[in-house]
Amino acid sequence: MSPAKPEERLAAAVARLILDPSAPPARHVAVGAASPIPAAACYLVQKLGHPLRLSLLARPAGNPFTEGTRELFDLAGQGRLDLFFLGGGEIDGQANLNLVGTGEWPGRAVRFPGSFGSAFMYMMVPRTILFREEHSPRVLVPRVAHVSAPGTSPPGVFRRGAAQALVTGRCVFRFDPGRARFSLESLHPGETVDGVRAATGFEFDAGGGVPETPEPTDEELALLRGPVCDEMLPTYPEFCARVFGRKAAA
Amino acid sequence: MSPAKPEERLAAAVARLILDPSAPPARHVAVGAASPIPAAACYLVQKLGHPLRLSLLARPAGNPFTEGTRELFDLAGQGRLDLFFLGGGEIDGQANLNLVGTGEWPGRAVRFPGSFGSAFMYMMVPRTILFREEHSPRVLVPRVAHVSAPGTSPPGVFRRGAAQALVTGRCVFRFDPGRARFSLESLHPGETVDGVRAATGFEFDAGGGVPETPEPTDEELALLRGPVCDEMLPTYPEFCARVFGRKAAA
Amino acid sequence: MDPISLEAMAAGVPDGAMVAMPPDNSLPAVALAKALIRRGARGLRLVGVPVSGFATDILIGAGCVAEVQTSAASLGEAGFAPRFSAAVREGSVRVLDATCPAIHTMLQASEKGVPFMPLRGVIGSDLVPHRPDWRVVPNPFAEAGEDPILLLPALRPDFGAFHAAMADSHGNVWVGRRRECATIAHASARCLVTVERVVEGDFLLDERLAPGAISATYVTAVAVAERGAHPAAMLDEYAADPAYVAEYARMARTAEGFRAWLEREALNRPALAAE
Amino acid sequence: MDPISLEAMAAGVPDGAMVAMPPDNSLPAVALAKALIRRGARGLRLVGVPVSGFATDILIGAGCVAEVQTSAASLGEAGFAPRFSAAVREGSVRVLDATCPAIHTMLQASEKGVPFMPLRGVIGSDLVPHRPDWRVVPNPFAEAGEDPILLLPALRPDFGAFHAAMADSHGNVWVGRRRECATIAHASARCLVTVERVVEGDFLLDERLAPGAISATYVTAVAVAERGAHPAAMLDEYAADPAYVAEYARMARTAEGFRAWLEREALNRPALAAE
Repeated sequence: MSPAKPEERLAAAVARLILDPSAPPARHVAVGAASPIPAAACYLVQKLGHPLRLSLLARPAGNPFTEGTRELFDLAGQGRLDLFFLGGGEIDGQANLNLVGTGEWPGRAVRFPGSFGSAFMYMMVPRTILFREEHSPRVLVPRVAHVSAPGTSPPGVFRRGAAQALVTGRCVFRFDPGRARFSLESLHPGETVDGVRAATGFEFDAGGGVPETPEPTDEELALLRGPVCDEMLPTYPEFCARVFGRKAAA
Repeated sequence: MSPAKPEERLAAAVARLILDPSAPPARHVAVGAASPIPAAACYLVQKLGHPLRLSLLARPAGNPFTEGTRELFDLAGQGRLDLFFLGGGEIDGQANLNLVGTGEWPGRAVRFPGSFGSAFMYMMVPRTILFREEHSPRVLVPRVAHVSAPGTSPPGVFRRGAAQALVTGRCVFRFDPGRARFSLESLHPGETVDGVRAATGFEFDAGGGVPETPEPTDEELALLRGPVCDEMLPTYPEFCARVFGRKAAA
Repeated sequence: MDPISLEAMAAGVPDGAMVAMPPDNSLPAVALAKALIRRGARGLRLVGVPVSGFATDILIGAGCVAEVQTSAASLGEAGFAPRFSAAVREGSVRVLDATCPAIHTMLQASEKGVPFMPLRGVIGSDLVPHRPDWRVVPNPFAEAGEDPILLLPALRPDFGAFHAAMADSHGNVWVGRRRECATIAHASARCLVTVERVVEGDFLLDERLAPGAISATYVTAVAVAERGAHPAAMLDEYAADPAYVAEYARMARTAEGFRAWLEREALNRPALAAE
Repeated sequence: MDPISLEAMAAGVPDGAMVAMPPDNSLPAVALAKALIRRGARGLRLVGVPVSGFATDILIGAGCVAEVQTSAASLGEAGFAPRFSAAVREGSVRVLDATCPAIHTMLQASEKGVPFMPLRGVIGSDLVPHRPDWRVVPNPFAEAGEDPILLLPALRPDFGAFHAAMADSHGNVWVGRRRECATIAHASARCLVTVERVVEGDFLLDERLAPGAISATYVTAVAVAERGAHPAAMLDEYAADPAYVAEYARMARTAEGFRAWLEREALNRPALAAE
């Protein structure tokens, strides 16, 4: 088995978070359009033999929804969606997400695409895994310029859950919604606590001896490169070609 | 042309009310399941050459709705439905409708089926034609035992319209929502003002020389017995057999 | 998702459960209602979406029902629902009267995951004072004056139950344009679907079938019940059976007549698929 | 209902109109957007349902747009929407930011004929203070405490516009599972539908086609525009054209590049059906 690529390591790390027995159960997960690594993680969980209903919003055929786009949000509103993935142009130390932009509202300096469903999904789904490959002070900021979706809510505001973790190209952070603070859970190969601190705009906790993010097992790598890639090919052809070296059949 | 049957006369009278130029325009009319005479009136209006979109709720094929039963009510909510028909187990002189029952709520003496959509449709549709063949003090009461749908609403309560008229087996009443009172518009053949007063539990106005309800014209009768009956056969086979002497093809 | 038997499906509905059902023009699960009668269900709280028909009347007659929330109960052409009417007269069933769009709205609120939803109209109807769970409030968006508007609470039945044309290998079911069944499925905690047949494949992969499908996400169990909507119609597959309903209406005028009908048509005749 | 030409359809949209459009994954009326550019539309207020894509970006670039209400604007794989981003930077277009379920909810309120509808979540987002038309109120059904909840006003666009697979002889259109197009049609005062083709018959008479159809009741006009959703996909009939979008994204990085693209792809190339 050739060594894991960074994308494969991230997918395996996300899969472990999905399977975390201390988190609320994940029976139904939805994955947005621009998220090949979270999608790979979900398929990996399935191929490892765990039952998981996966609603892949970008899947051109077999989209599970028959009531139009609103059905995803209704599903979350009903409490039927257990886990969702979110990112952000900016993410801060309280897990607030900015998908709007920087500078004067609505993003006069740099405009990001917009909030999508984040302001709703982040609060209605019991678990969110934050995922952003770019790990830089530009993205991980002390305080987001604008809040698309708040990381925590005051008591009395209806909210079903919060971020479980933030996975970046350098590390995995756990989020504690009670303290509204991240702590470093594991470092990807080659990363150091000091290096991560330098690349992170927000403060976070780091105990002694932060472990390295586990490498994918041979079984996981074989699944990723085989049946997971098979599932992903129609939806993420470029990703499969780049990471797994596979092209869709003509 | 053989003489008009009572059902044909009623259908023609309702058609004239639909076409009343002094009333808000009727471009889209919906007719409930148990209303063959109002349905015949609507088809007659169409066959007379007037454009009229007709949503026949009981039509087994060609039901216009594709979002389920709620679409009729949404359509009315949007203001896209111009005219609806309602009846009632009791109707009073203020045009209040009782579809619930008599005696202690919810109808411990006589239970009617229930309010259906009346509490909404009566207020959301610009025009309602009340239709009830039985004209007796049992049905036309001074005050309904229970209000399924109010005939008028106080200022400030959102309401798009009210009853235009009440058509019974004996006569046509006009309704004036400003005064919340019926007035006798025409008497069917053989009826008198005194006879109608005796059969009506509520008070109403009657000017001098109340005219007779016009007989259907030969053209109207020909349309009713021909193309109108053709349209109605699949939905109202018993009505067509009884009134027009026609049976559906096997 | 493997189909279960009709009797197993009925056994999974506990006494006292709130069950939402479509009426006779919209794929009622009549075979399931008969199975519930055979299992001796008690204390059911039925919701007519938005009205009630044949299935509700036989469940009431068989003593399975404690409460009916509905906008009307009727056998259509065959007239008033006889066992419902008798139960109201006797006060043996609690009736929560509503109006059609209010039932839809309460289910839509549940579908959307909000605690309430507004509805125009209805104000001035005696339905409102008899529904202490309904509120009339000033419209917060009114520019001038009070503009009262009705707010309806979300209704989340324990079970939704209806009869679909077919299920596929994945447990997706196909109801065509009867989309109120989808609302029932979305709004209910669990959803029981009887079907005419199970077919191979995946409705959601077929652009022609997907619009009339309900995803297995919402479906708790599927049971095969051929002609499971009878005497109601099944889309274009079979027509309604008005003679059967008329005979029922005649026999069910009395408690004894109903009992005889029940013996013949439900108790001694389990559905084929359940044997 | 006889189809009209694409140019006549575009001519019927007055300057300043509010137009609701689905995004690139849901049958956008791209050919109509190009026709609106050719007719020199000005001051349009676009609503992305619930987000905006290619059609919105080209309309902004061509100077047709005064306001965009949307939950996001993006070209998907091809990245940020370049003319949208430039317009935000320059402040030349008013942006009303929303979040996807809020757009759906505002249209559902209009569909239902109510002045507002509630939505969970969103509280604590900076979207709320930037939307003075949104209200946060105490949940009237809360048993204890305030339980703040967001109320969203009904949104009734002047026009809805999308591209359907086909229309029938009666003006019914078929969009399959893309039911957000139905919400757009129901919520908008008028609805313009481009189609690949017009077919004989009546979708509403066919139990298989009816669930994916939208009744002519809601359709103001139909125009034939073959490949009218291109470069977006059209259900299973044609795939998206990512190369076309990528080239657009490249050229539209600058105003000059966009101009050149527009000359080539919209101004000098009216749709076949319009000739």
